[in-house]
Amino acid sequence: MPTVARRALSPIRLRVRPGGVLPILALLAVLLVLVGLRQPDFLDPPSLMSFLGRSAPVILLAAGQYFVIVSGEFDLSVGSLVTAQVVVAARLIDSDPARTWPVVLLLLVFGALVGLVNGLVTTRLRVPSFITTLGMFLILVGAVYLWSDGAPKGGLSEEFRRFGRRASEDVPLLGRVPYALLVLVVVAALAVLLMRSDFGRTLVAVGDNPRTAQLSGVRVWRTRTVAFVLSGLAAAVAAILLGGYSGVSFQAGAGLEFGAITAVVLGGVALGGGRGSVVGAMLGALTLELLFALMNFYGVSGALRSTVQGAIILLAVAVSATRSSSR
Amino acid sequence: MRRCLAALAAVTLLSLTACATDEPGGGPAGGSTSAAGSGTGEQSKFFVQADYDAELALLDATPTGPADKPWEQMLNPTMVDTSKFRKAGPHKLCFSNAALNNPWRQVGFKTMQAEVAAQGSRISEFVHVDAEGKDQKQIADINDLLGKGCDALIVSPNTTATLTPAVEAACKAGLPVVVFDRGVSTKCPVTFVNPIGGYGFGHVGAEFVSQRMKPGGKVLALRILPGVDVLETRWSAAKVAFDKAKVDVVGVEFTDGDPAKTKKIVDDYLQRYGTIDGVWMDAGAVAVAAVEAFQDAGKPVPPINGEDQLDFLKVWKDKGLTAIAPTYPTYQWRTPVIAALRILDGQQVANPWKLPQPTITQDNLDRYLDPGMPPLHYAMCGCTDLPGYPQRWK
Amino acid sequence: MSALSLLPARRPVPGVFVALALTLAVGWLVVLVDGGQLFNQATTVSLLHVAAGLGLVAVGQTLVILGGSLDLSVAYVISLSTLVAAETMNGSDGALLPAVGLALAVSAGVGLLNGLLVTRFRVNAFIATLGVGLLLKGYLDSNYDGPAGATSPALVQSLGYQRVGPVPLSFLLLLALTGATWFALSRTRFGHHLVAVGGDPEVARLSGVRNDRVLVTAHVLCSLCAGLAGIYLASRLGSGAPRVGTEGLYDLESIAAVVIGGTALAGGRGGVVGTVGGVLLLASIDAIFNQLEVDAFFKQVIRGVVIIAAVAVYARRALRKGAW
Amino acid sequence: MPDPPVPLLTLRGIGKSFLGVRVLDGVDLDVAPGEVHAVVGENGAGKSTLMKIVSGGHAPDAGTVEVAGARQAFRGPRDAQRAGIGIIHQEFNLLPERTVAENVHLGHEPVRRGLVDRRAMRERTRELLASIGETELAADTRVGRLGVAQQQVVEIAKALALDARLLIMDEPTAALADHEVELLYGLVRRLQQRGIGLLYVSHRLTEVFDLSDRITVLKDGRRVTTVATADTCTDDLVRHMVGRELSSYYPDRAGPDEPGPVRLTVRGAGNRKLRAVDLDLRAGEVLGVGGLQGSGRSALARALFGVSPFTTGDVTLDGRPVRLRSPRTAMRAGIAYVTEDRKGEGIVPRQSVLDNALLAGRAVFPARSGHAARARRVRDLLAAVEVRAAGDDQEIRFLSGGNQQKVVLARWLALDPRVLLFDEPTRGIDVGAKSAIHDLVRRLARDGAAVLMISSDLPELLGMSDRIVVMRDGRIAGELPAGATEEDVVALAVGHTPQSRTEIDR
Repeated sequence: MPTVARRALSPIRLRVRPGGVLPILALLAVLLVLVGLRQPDFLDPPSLMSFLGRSAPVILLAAGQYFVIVSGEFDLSVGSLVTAQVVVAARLIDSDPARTWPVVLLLLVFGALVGLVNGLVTTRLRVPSFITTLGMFLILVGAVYLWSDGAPKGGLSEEFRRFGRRASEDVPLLGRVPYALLVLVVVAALAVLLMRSDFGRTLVAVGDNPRTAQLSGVRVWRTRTVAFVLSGLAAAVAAILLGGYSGVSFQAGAGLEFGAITAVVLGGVALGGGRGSVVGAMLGALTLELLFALMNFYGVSGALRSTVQGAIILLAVAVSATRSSSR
Repeated sequence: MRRCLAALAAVTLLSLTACATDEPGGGPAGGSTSAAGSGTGEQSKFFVQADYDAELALLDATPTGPADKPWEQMLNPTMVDTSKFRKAGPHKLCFSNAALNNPWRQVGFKTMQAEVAAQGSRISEFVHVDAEGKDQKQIADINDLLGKGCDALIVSPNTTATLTPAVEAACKAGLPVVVFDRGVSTKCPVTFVNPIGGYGFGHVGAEFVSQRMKPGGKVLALRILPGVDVLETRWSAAKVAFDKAKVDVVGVEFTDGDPAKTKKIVDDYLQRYGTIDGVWMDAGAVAVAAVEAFQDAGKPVPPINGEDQLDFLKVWKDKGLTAIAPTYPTYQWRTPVIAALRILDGQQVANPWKLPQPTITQDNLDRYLDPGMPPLHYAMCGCTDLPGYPQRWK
Repeated sequence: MSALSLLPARRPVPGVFVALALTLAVGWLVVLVDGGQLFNQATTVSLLHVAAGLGLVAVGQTLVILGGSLDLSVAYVISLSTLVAAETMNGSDGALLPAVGLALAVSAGVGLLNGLLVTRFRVNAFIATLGVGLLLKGYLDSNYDGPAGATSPALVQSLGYQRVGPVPLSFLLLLALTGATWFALSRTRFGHHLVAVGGDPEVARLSGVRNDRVLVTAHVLCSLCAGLAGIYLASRLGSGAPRVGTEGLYDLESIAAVVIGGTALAGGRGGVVGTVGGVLLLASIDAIFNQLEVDAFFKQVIRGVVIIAAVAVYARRALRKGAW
Repeated sequence: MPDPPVPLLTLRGIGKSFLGVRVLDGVDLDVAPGEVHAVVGENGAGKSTLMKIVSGGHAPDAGTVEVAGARQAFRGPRDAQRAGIGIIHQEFNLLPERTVAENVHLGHEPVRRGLVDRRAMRERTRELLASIGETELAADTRVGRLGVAQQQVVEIAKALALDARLLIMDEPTAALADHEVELLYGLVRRLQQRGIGLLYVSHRLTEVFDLSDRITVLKDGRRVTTVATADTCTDDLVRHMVGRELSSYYPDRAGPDEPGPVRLTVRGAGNRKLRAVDLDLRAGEVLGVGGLQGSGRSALARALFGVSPFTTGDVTLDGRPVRLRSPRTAMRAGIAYVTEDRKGEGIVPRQSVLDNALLAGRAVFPARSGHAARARRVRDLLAAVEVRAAGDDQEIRFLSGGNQQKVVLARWLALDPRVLLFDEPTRGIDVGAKSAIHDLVRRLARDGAAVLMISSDLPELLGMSDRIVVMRDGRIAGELPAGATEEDVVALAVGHTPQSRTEIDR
């Protein structure tokens, strides 16, 4: 009798099944080829490294968003959170290098706190997360403008900006490796480990069927709240890198929430939860970033970009959705 | 998908057939588009040759009025009679503001508030309503203000064409209306206060950038958003300058005012073209990010224009950039209050009230660079003599 | 009570009206203390105009949300509709009807695309309508560098500025649309089927409801409402405006109004009457804060809190009802 | 009027595959007007798929469907409804937020001058309900407020509202208590008299024999046989279904010295649905819990597992007082709970078999001996309960109900529970898997676990239990020893007054 003792599944079949990373890898490969054709030196280590470095914040946000989405919720507040963090950092640091580390710590706490509030309101007050985080979005934007009188004040220290702007020089083979990329690699590794851990598996189970999870002893509300906290933390790290990369501005995080959600979905993660991998989500973000670079290289008219972006997202998601609808 | 394309095609067809003319009455459209560009593509329909010529002429004109108070100066003024609005004070001034959503408007509004405070004895009440960047709300706001017994109405329209009906309604209500920053497509306000304008701004930057680089060099134009009238006129003037100088505009990109996006764009253009010989921007918000992108890529910063924001001025000075900062001075926020009070006194005012639009150059850079002010402060605020300086602007 | 008992799900008046009454009462008092007057003619007219614009969109949004879907593309549809209408009219009254027809047709086309993506291609509504929104954004950005066209004077005078006492014509239009939608929800098969699809798509399907057709219809109607809002805005603004929809945040605000009005975001519960309550509540907050000249950013914070709190209250109520 | 020679429904050579797996293969079947045709078979035999094909939910890959001699190609449930085919689903297909009338008429609302005629809807609903003997139910009530049995009535009215000529009943009694089943019997007879043909799918062979005229047995997607009910018996039928004798249906009960000390005591416990519950559960015994749907049986299990905890009274476990506030505390105390709603609360459908089996352990108990060791242990358990799957990384939703249940069992066994609460452990599970689960339950008791088992299936309850408590109206109505009869249980459950219709919402 065939029992589960048999573990004879080919790895290929594993990956093509819905939620796998193969489709996004294919899309990424196509874009890479297109970039390579137009701009061969883009694929040289130095420029590739700097591309990865500058994409790091968005990829981190996608990873954070993944935790929330796979557990069956949404986080629309991350963009405004990034903006708030950057503005807060500038005002608190006020160009004083000595305050860099305390402020970094404070930002992480602040990010976690916002995530905690999102999570608790969603799980304990049973407000759909779409609404909770939409409300949080409005609150954060309003509050940060209010607090800074409509114009960011102070400034970021060079030490703070180092994380997002500078690189570790003279690395063998690769040359310059941006600190942002190092941070990304570390966080990505942590995210992958987390998703393989008991917590990660439980998180996906919660997104798949919260009732079952609850009756199996999972504290669903806690798990989901932790997902929101992780998203807030990811937003904090992203804000630190982004603030470093580009400096203070109210535009720092604008629209990033939709970007992150799009990236996650592009990476094969199901909205509504229960399916998809964090690697897919991060690859989705990388693909989007590559798409933007590609449009720069091909000189797609600035105004037409959103059309191209919209078309590609719709096409990719529609193709994968119709393919996986195996009913 | 096909249906969508069909729908889009229908709309395109429609817009091609329908947008040939525009409404009459002094609006920006209706002028010739003779300056159809060559290197930078077709000229925007915002471009009006006559206005362009007039603005460029104003750049060299000598203003009348006190030299140390540019916000009270006028360029080539045509005075209008206002005696019918004469009224005993103190007055209730009402202000319908398009938005407060960027540092320029913030600095401007603080300057205006300070001006109101400075004129405290003559103003009994100052009502301010923020339309949050929404045309629809501003129309409702203006209507709302009409019911509040204002003595004069100041409007900073969110969009030129769309606010026209509301402003007309306000004029009909019989109170003096002062419009500033963006105009409206009607002559009914008592005066329209603004600096020389977008053509002047765009021209000064583009001319500088194209003169300081080698002929035929590559220029990257960085714009904030499409479809904002003030910014469109800046770009259309820059286009004329670039085409005249025969430089190669390799890209016109929209940054959404997002420094991160700006850096990525500059980065990719550097990679694509190897070098960029000049950068032109329609607003200074992301100038520093553009400069950083060159620095981070290890390339020299080419001739560039920014605006009078202090962070840019500081980088300019510290790094010794080849730069220029045309301005759209925030001191113009003082003028409407002054104008309104003069109107209520029955004094003549200029209409349009054209303010000078100084340019910050290498020569006068130090005069404007005040390290004590916040990085996003606008140097050209004309606010140093106002009550509460500098604390109010910090 | 007889009229109320006809409400689709036989629910009591949504709590939003209680909140609205309270807000207005408190607001009136505070404004009075501040030395102002909340209910003067000009303010009321302004309030109702703001409500009309948002309301027209929100009524359509209610339909898709009731059906368990969502439309994030409405802001762009509004902008597109203002442009189509204003450019076709081109300042003449003669082209009024064709222009309105064309604007609505284009909007309906977008709705159809949304609907087909959601049903045929099984794209999550969030992503589908976000993507369609991006398509439209690109079209608008690359073809328009500012307001274009001119609305027919007749339309400006009627829909744009005409009013009956303190009530603008546009608000009456909203009331009429609300009534029609309410009627459609409670008295047509489409309405019954829509609520069923939102409540449980599988149940609806097995009961013989053609889910896809119902959802596509809802999306088309939603876009039509957005198109109508666009025509109204064109009549207010006197021309087409490529950014009016996004600047007005009509996408997120319409969703907020719908959920404040007691419609469940997941679909299947709620109604259009509550949505109008939600719209009026948001508009009243606007009006009160305008009178008090409170910072717009503070208002935004309040708005965020109100949205969350309102939905939390509904969630609590649903929980207390128990059983399901 | 004499029956026409043409059958109401004729299926010829129906075939259907999902993802390359053949689910149905060349199935023939016909139903005459006024006939009750039962379809039986193990889970995964293809009954549900066949019913979905007849009712338009799926399109067949091969074969033809004829209704009253006319060939049909249904594109959806709507087409099937038009052809006069109605279906009563196993799971309720009702919208809790809508009224009874709206639910009954969903998909075919009466229309007058283009508008839904609400009055006609209400009246017709009232008539329909009256025709099946239900007069108390108001047409305007929200379905979400109704109890389970009343919802079943609505479900039946909904099917009848279509003037169906052929009615499919897929496990119609699954959620019904016994006296309600009687009502259903009467209803079926009445429908028969009206000349309506019925396709009756059920696991309960008693019902099949009571009601049907003919029986078709499906096995592995093929038709094994079709026999007249009068010409067959239970043993034959079971042999056809599983290919073995009925004999060892239930494992032996506990011997006299097997039940050990009292493990769990409940004293004067209650909550919103339970009152003054006193209960002792011994190690090594299987305690059966009987009663009508809504009598508090499930509420008892859910209170013991901390899902809806007791608000009054005391519970002790192995002599120590415990407070079972949440599933976690219950699990920590050594209690496990197999829910009756496997799809809704038993599995995480899109996760792998292994992840499903590891779920509870991961959630509550850190892996002390390492993750690898725990996974190995769970794999062994999966093999021990004989889960049939393509691999332990297959998504569980592709498994049959019985195999899903075995995975759920493995999940709990991995925790070495001292007390096991089973709520309808074999509902909707094929005969083969059923007896495997029965064996397992007994083995667990023999190994020293205390087992509490809720079942609506009286033979199962009587066959498995060492003792039986019967619940009524949230209280324990009485206790019966092993060897009690079905009549004893029913008498306690209904409190000697037949047709007591008190319902407590689940």
